[in-house]
Amino acid sequence: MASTPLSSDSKHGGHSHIINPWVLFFNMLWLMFLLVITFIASEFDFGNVIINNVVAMLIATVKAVFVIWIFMGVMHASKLAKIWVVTGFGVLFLMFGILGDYATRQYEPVSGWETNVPNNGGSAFPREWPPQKKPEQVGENFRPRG
Amino acid sequence: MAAIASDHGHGHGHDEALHHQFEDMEQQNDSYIVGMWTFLVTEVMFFGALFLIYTLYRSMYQLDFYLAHKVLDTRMGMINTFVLLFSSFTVAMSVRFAQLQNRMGVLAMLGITQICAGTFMVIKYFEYQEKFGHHLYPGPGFGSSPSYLNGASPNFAQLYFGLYFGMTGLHGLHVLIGMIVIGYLMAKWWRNSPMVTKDYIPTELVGLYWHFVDLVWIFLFPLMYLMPKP
Amino acid sequence: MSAIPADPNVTAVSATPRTETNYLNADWSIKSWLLTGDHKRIGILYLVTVSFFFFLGSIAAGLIRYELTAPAGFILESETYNKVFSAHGIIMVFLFLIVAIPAILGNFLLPLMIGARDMAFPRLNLLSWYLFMIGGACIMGGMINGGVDSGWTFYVPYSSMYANSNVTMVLTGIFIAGFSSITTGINFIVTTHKMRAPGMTWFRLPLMVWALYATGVVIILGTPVVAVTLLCIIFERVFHLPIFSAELGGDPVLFQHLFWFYSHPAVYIMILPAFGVQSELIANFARKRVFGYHLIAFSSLAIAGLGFLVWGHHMFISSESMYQGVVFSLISFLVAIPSAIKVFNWTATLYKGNIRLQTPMIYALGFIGLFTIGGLTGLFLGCLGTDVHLTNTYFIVAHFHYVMVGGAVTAFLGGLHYWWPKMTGRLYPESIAKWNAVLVFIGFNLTFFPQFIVGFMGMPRRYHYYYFAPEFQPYHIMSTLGSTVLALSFIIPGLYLTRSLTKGAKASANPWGAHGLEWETSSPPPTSNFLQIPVVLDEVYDFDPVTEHEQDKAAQALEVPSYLSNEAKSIESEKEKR
Amino acid sequence: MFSNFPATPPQASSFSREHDLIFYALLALTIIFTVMVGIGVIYFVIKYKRGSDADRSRPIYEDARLETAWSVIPLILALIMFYFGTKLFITMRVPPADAQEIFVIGKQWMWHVQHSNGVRENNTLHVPAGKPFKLTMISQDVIHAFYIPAFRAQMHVVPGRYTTMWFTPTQPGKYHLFCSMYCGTQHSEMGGTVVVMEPREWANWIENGGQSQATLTLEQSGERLYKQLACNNCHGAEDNMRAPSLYGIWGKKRTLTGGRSVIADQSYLRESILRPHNKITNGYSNTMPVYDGQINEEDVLKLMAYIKVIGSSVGGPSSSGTDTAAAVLNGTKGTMSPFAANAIQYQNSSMRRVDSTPTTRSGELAVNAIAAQQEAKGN
Repeated sequence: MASTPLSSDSKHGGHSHIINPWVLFFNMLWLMFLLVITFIASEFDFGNVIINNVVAMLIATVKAVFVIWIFMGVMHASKLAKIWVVTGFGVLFLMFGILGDYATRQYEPVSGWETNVPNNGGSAFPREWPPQKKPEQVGENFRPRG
Repeated sequence: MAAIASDHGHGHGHDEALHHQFEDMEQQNDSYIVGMWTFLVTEVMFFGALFLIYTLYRSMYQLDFYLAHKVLDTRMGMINTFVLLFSSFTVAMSVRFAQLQNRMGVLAMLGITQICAGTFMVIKYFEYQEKFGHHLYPGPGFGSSPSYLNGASPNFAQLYFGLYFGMTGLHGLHVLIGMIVIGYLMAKWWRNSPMVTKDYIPTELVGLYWHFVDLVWIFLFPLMYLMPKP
Repeated sequence: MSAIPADPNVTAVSATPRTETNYLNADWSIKSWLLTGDHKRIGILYLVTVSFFFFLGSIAAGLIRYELTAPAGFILESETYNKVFSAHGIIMVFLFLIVAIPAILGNFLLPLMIGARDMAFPRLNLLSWYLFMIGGACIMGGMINGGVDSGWTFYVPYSSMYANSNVTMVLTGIFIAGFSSITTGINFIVTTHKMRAPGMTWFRLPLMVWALYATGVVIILGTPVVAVTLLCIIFERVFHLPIFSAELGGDPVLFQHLFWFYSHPAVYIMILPAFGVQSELIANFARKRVFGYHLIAFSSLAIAGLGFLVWGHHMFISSESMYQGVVFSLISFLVAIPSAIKVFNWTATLYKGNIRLQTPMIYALGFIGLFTIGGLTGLFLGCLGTDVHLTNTYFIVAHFHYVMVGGAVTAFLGGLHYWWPKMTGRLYPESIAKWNAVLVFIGFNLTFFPQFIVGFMGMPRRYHYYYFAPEFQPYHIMSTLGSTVLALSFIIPGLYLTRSLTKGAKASANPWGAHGLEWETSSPPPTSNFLQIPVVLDEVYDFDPVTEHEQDKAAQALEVPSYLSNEAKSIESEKEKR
Repeated sequence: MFSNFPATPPQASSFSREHDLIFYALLALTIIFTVMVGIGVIYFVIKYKRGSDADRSRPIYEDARLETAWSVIPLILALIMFYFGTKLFITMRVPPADAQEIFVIGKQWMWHVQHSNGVRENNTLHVPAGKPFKLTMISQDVIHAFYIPAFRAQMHVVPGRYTTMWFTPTQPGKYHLFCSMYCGTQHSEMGGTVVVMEPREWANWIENGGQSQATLTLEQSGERLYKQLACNNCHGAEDNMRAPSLYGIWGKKRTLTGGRSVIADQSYLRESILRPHNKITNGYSNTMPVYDGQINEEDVLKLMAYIKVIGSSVGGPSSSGTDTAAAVLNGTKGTMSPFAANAIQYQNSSMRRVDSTPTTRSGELAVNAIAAQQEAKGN
């Protein structure tokens, strides 16, 4: 049994489905194409920094899905493996709920002065911006605080 | 509990690749695949936490991160991505050859993968060297060549480079571990060990791991190298 | 009650004949132990090492309690005190609680309960023990080298910038021990999915297996997060990579988010297996199927799932957004419900049972009481308004000790007694064990109940001195007195269980007359667990209290103690000879 | 319970009552459920103990209605508690607009509090009853937590970001202030007292720069001491039978009994206060008591400062020289720079009462003292 190629013994190998090499090859080409798209998209302005980021991440996600689905063979894997893949990314998504804290902090009805500084993420250290107005800082490691 | 003896004990005891605790190869293969996937899920969570930290800080300090990221060489990142994608393909092919028990095919494909991994690490080395040369490694001497900061706040740029070195470093460590594991696997194939030749699963598991390394890079590359202008 | 807690149908039920070679005496060489792939031997290895760590952690606990009897301390410096409580926390959480029930009882029982020859990955299982040992050695190394004083929570920036350099070593140890848990978790999940005996459907699984499965899921999804979070501190300390550094604009609160994203589910890693043990004990000593089996099974999974959604309730006052606080509080209240269901179901299982008050059952009943208090006081802390006052005080210390010690440790002791005959093939002395179980309950309440009061009064946790608040002292003295009783009640089982290894009566395959695949094989089981893989045909916990009671009655009428089977009789006479 | 064996923290803020109501409601729930489960367990164990003749027929294994009941009833109770707890929490997190702001800095291992008018204190917090206060807090090093059990108020103090808490004290008294977030070696000693004062008392306190009474200059306290020790009974504005007047004495030549003469300088005055019998002014007898061992050096310095003021005036109190003295004593400080005045005040800090805080000493006034020095140097 062990001497015969596993492919001929479907019962033995269980889910050991052998993928057509051309599928793998075209998948690679497709991924490389998407990579070029990623690069082009990063140069292109869709009008909004959020949209730009979302587009970049969407393309990356599509790439990831193709790697998982075809290269990693989830396409032919058992249902259990599929469930685990989904669970893993699902809980990862849950973990990003941590960001909800930072997103909602600015709406807290506390009359603090840190909220007056936009885009500072609640950090008490004010950022000096724009930088071009600043004098040249040579050899200085840290910008003075406050 | 009224249990009766099962009639299928070690039915396949003669199969060299079958471990004693399993009933048959199907159960064993399935177990290994599921086990590997659960392990990969832990890896997803492992890198996921870092991605979370990165997402948060980048959303806080978008402009500084954007300015700091300009130092990175996108060409090198692109080349590395191509290399990793190609190595993913060769690993997938090696799994295919393992299923077909084509020993030379597996060795050739894994060999190419090793070369790709080596190329990746060499490019990474040059990238790191450049950053060190520009005093962009976080710590006391950070930013002593301010022109390389492109006007980003040295504090926030330090956060960016901290994450850059942390995440790409951990990814690089995974590549290194992958190289060692693939090397071990190649040695097994080279010596015609029944552990790999009679059973494609070890090759498949290594392949899954390698794809995961690729997967991490697929996200790292656009996040680190290709930031849209805020 | 006789020293042999036997059952009328012991010999009738044990299908597998007793074999002379078992997993313990198969090979005596040290190498055979250190290179074993046998889940039972790995379980025993864990038992030995974890007991050692529990001993160390308890000494630290004793020091803390002793020191706190005086408002200004009298044996330790503040710095030493901080190192002692950190050592207590780190050892107890990472080297005892997370490992105790899953790695000792879980490793030993999971394949036996589902009718498998071994775990799915025996070598991985052994690796997990070695990782645990390396991790433990690193942690111990850091402590011997001078100790860490950052507490087990390692909050930044204290741990990353202000604590001494031993933190790096201890964190490395925890990181490695984390991978030990991960490998155990992978093994549990794959084993439960793939290694079940024919006929062992999901709803024939003992509740212990359900609990271990849920534990595995939590380990897999949670542990890597804390691993990488702690790794970030190592990065910060060793490689100067600023990740949480507030000076550079990083956020120390983010560390807490990531830390509790694991460490809250980690609480369920500790308590879920305890639920499993508890269900086994209650069912087998009430001689009755667990009430609401499905609900308990699903509530295990519900707890595992919801456990990932409540990490923020550790951070209500740590500058977390108010809105998120409200959401987390709501989910925390919801997660209390599956736990409440379990308590009610265990109580209802007793109804119309045929209850035997043996040692494991006393532990199980104690568990119900302590866990009820521990769980309900959790509501005080999940409730936003009261949490503001009670968090970071002794109230929270008392609360989680009620859950962790009153819950997990009590269940662990109960489970250890229950499966002791299976693990060692020997019986422990029943009467002393029974009284000791009562002692644990009393000592525990004496120790931790006063802490609720002193916590409500506002005594912050991790305080060395309280000379400025002498009103706290009476409660600390009570607590220390209780802890002496508790310490005694932990030493006694150590002694009699060790003694029983050589002096104890030989156990039959099923000394409790219990139900479950692990009792089908001999005690101790052979290396391959079952001579032949069993096929499961009947339902889980298939007891019949009515018939049993009638049999008892009939036996009483004949004035022959029914539980003295021929085998047990022979042991009895042997004892008399001695 | 007993006053020396308390089991509850004092209620001293507007949150305390509501908090305790929720706490006791939860406590009641806890007791009810624990007793219920406890009685259930004990009853079942006794009734269905092995060998008992209880009816065991038709046992139930699953009962959807029962299970729903004990899932839903706790759920409803939990949601009720959630509602009240959340309501209180939101109140605690939303400071009223009229709350007065206090700034708190946590550092290893002390609390540094700054009131909005610049008064600083360390490890204490003085607040009046009946007025809302908002604390804006930040840490200099690690995470701390500002915790006042009597107020049921607690909040982390984080480096790099401001956190806020607020409260309205209600009950005057002294309460514990703790750092409840572990912060290092002396964590347990990072704390102090919260003093809740009557509003008027507090107004006085804050007005006087963090002391119950206005600070006195060295001269003023010397004057007080001069009267306290009854020096003025004999050493009045004019020479009299018992003793010579000290007005205008400073730097003058004094003739002693026996014909010797001395200049009335600091060392003479000091000796005359402590051991008056050594140098008795001509024409007077040795009637002054010996103060050596009776008053300390600090008091001597104060007296000296006062005597210097009155001694520098010419003639009696009505003469022009005393104007300066009166000006100094009344705190108008004449031509002194404000820095110098502060410097005097700084020197004088030992007069402070016990509830004054070290930072006042080392804080603003000290800074001004240094400034005065520098000013003098510059001149």
